[in-house]
Amino acid sequence: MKKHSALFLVLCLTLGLCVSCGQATSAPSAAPSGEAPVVETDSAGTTLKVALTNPFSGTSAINISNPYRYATFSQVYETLIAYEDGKYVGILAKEWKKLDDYTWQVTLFDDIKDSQGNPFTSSDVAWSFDGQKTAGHVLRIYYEFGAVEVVDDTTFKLTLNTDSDGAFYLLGVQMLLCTQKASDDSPDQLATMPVGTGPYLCTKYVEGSSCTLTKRSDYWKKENLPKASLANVDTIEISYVPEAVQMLGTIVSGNVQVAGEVDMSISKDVDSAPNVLTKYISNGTYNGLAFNMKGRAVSDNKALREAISYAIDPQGLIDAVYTGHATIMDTYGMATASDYNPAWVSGISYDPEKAKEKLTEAGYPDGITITLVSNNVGEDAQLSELIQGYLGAAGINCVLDYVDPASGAARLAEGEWDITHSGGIGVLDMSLFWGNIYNKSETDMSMYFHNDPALYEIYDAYKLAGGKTAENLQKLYEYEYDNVTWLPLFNKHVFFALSGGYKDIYLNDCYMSLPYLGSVTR
Amino acid sequence: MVRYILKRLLLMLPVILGVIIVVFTLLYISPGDAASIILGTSYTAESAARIRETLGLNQPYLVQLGKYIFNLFRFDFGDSWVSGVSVSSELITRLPRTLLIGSLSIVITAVFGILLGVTAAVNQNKWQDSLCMVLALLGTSLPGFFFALLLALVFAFTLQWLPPYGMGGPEYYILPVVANALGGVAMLARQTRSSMLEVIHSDFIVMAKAKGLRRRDIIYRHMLPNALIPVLTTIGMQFAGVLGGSIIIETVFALPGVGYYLVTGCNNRDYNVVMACTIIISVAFSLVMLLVDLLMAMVDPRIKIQFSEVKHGRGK
Amino acid sequence: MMKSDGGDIFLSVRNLTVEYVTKQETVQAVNSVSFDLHKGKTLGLVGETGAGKTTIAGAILGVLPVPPAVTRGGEILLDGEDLMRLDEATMCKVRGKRVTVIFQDPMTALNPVMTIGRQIAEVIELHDAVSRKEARVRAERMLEMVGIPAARYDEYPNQFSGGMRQRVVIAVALACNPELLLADEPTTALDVTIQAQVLDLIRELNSAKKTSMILITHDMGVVMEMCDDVAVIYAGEIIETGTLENIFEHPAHPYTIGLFGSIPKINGDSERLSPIAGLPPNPADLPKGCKFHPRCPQAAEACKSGEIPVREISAGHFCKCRGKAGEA
Amino acid sequence: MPELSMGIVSEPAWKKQNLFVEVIKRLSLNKSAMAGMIIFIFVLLIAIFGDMLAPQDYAAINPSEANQFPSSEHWFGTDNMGRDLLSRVLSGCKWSVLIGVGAQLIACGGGIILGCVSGFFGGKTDQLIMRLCDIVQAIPGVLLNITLAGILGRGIPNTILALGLSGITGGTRLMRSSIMAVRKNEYLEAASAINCSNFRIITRHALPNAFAPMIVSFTMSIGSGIIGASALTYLGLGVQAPNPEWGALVTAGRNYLISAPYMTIIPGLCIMLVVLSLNLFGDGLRDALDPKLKK
Repeated sequence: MKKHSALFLVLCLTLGLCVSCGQATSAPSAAPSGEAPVVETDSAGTTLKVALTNPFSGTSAINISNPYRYATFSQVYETLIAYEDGKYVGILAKEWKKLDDYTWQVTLFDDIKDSQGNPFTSSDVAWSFDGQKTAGHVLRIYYEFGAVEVVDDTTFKLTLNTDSDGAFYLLGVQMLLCTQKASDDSPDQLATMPVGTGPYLCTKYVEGSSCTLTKRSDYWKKENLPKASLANVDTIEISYVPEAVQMLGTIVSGNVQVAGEVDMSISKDVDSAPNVLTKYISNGTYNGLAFNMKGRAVSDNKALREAISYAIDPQGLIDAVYTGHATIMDTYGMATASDYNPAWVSGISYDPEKAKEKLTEAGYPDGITITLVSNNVGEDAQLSELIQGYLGAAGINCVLDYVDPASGAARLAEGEWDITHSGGIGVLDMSLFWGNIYNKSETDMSMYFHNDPALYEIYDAYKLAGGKTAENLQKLYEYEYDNVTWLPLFNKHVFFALSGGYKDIYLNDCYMSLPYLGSVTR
Repeated sequence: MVRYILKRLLLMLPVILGVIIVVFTLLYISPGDAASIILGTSYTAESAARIRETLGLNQPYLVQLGKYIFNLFRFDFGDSWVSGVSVSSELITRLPRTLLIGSLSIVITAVFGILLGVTAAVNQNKWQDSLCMVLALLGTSLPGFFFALLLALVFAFTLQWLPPYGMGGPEYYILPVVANALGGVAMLARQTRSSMLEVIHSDFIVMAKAKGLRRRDIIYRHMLPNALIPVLTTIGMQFAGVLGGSIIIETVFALPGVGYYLVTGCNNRDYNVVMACTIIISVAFSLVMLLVDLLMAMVDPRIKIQFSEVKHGRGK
Repeated sequence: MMKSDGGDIFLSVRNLTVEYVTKQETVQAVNSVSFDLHKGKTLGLVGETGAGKTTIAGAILGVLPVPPAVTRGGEILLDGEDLMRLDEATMCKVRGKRVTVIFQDPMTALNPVMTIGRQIAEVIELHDAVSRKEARVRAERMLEMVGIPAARYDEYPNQFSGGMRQRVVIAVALACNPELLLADEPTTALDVTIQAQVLDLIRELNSAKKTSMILITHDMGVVMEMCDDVAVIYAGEIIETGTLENIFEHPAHPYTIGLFGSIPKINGDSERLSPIAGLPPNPADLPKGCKFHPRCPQAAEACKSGEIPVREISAGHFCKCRGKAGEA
Repeated sequence: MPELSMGIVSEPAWKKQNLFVEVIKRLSLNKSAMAGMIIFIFVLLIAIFGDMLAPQDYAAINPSEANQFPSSEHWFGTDNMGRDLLSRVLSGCKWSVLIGVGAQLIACGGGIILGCVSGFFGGKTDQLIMRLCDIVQAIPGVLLNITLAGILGRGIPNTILALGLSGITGGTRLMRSSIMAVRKNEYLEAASAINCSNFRIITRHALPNAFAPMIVSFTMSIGSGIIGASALTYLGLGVQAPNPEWGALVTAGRNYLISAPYMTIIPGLCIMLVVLSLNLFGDGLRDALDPKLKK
């Protein structure tokens, strides 16, 4: 008996191996026969199965405002306004106007109630804003936020440290709000069970694995709902699938109808899968390379910076790391910024020959060694490998200095590096773009150690109240065009797959293009 | 024997204290801190300093350590600095998952490991032997995620028998357990084969045959118990590895367990998470090692005597 | 070939041949050995170490390690039933029930991780299909019979001395009242005083249960004390067989004579022993003709080749020798 | 007085067969051990001359040729950045062998020393060493690595040290258990009876009889050592890109298991080759060293 059981085991293992190898080489488009199961169409009792890549840790409004975890609960918590088809639409805010350069007055809808029935008033807005600021936040915008002054239950005054409209709109679109009472009632301040004013309430939440949202019958907003407040399906079952190959299998086998933030490495296989609709949408982020402007070979040697810039092929980076799904960024700024001018073109494009010329012009005919500081995981690591390869081809020996996220910022602050990855999110106006690069607001010098008095003369003029003029912006562009302290590379896309008969889903354009899951349509 | 067990349980306290001190020092001297994770790209000196102040990271080493141990006595594991979720509630949900997957996969590892090892040893230098050897080698040379994804591809997506990931009824646990067990089978099979070969040529095996026992009884009643010592130690060590949870299994099958929680905790320098996980692991680990020693004594009387010796000093 | 006076022959072995085949060489351990054993009698198998005695016992019981060992031919008839032709399942029923064995080295013959009681009870349960409790009772009785207090049922082999362990081995061997007991140098590893006790014990138990026995030894003293018939074996062949009296009083084969020459006699006056010259032949390439001729003082040209006939010197006394000793 | 001949024909004094020659002779008889040794020598050659053999520079990227299946031009195909996998495997060989064997040498070396001491002496020393092992084994490998990376800097040395240290506890337990099983045998008491020093008893008598599990553990854990290093690489701690260490190659192929399975399978098979050769040789060595095992 013993011999046969061992044989049986061995047989089924080897069989499994052959089946899967056979299976693996031909893309699993030969998934089970027939079309993926179509979910019945009438709205009563519809269930939407969603797969997302980023597991969760903490469901309080503060935590979710950090990016990458927004998609799941942006139906449970709501924001003041939303950005739809190029214009701002009020969700919690009925109307808003700018009193003077630094203060805005906002009026809320009345009778807003969260899923526990607690009324949502201006004091809750003040409480949420203060909570986000003290907890510290990944988005630089939170340093532009000053204070909230409650006028009455439905109106409040919001003062900012900057006169840029974009700052107000970004805060309005991005910050998730909840009632103070709900937070106080919850044993751990909504850390494991979210309660918000949105169209859905969370009925089941398993940390890092899955959660279920069900449509609220008592949703306060009744008419002319913006897309962000739609609830086209009754229950949404979200499961987190961190592994790319599992995500591919799930999409192709029709287990899920919506797959969000999918890893680009499997895009070719999902494209070729039958009855699966793939969407690649710019996710409102920009990526580039920043130079260390103090005390390094690149700091005061423009030709060297140009040599490095010419040596890198953005299209090569896009093809290798994002399988072609990203667009080259050849201008300073983003189309989503209200005061963006497409004419601000970057003077640099991939030209290996010119790179070598500039290298000799910079005084290093036989090459130089520079240090690239980068995160040690995921895309940043791959991008660094590629950049090292490209620079190597141009005769620039690039040493990779990997840091893990926990010690990244401190490592940059030490200044022992030449180039690093630099990027940003949500550019609703150009002050956010230039602020991120020159960033003089928080400390006397930016993270990239700019200290050119000519630069700060232009930048301070632009920062002054009323300084947000086209000429000041043009001067900033011309300074960067001349000095090449920051090299634009590409704008990333977010990758969505829809199946089971669903055709479209509305995305939060200015914030990582994360999906409003309730807005999915046939 | 009971005195020996009590002595070992008492010895666990210094071990746990040792673990706390060592791990805390490692966290303290490792570069980077939780503030950079919380602030991310908008890291500035002032905001980082403010967060370190609130988290108490600026206090001297001994004060922080003392405070942590003081809280420990009040069974307050504190909250995760990054997610704000209380560590103890998090562990209460994650530990059973890891232990369930871990212990089930150890059972499978033991069964298949010993089965393969015995088949290889009994048919030494025949085709079964080399087949088991190659299978065992496959187990150690290809990483966990390769087998995990293979299983998911075959049984979840192609054959659609089992759910590919996530949590729910018992069927959700089948694939992760098998994937987790495959790695261990290789080492155990080889270890069993090697210690079986040592026993196969002994006289009492010929004696057992002379008694008229069937081949199978001889193997399982006489050969295996004698070959178990190194096998038991290997199983014990593998179980210890399993306690830390397997990051690969937890990511591939989206089953949040202690492994993923601990690694993210370390990466985020989330002191409370790392300390709590390591304490739980070291307690569970000491218990497992005690169990292994007792099992060894039960299986092999020669070792049992040494244990009774241990009670009254070093006997000859 | 060997006919004795037709008494009730219990076991007869006919031209048993066994070889050990390994990559390096092939060893002819046993070359067409034949002998008989009568019911209730004890046959002594005598010869130097490496002559193939243990292989014969192993072949009878069918416990030879198969990869190297190959039984070329011959029959082993137990009550007329040829054990060589039995399939493994039925052979398992024979082993331990009808035929059992006592090994030479008690230190390694017992399973170190199983209590001695269990090792005895195991064979009882296996063959007599009795309940565990009943098997324990019988095992305890066996322990008492071999002189070990039943209270020590649950102790382990390493808690016993060599002599005591051999008693346990005997208890295991005789637990199911076997018809044939193979004793492979049972007392060689023991010191003299214990040896005597063990031999008395075996004789007593055998006579009580009328078990016939093949006693393998190189100690002529033990043969004298225990055996009824004797078969002298040399280089895998039986060269002389007969009753105890035949062999001891008037040995015929030069080798047997030489064997007796090397035993010190208490009453004998010769102060120096006369050993047999040379060493036993290498089993891998045995000499032609009579295997003993290189060391045989009376070796003649004829002995060096050809088939050596077996002559019956007197009733039941056979000798395989071509020389003049054959007639005496 | 006639010369007293005790019947032993005079033979040349039994030539003192030097153990080493004896072991080599036995090893050469064992075909599989020889096969193992030859494969391992082949691997060592690749490790030494890998860079020269590599057809292309292992770090040369050209995205246009990304994810190509093994073809005549690229024997092992190309990875997602268009780098030639064959040259990466060839030049990565030395790092993998270094990590695999290096970490295990530390683990088994330390394991043998501590295991013998605690297994042989028992009592207080045994408890002390075992409790130290409990402490070290409870430390999460990732944290140990982060800190070592912080102190020693990233890359191979700290990976080898981290894997080696965590491996020591395993080796110690294994050695201890087999020493304890052997400890009670008479030959050890006999050895101490003729006044051998404890060190000599352990190394000459206890160790050779308890060595088999260690050889198995050494040869088998090399594969898992390399894979363990690759797990650290996946977390960004172990070997730093673009080092083409086999474990890193296997991990890099993780997402492409369906569209480009060869990216994981080929380096995996190379690791298996190393482990196979050492296993065959290890088994042969153990049989040659172990007099009891009759061929």
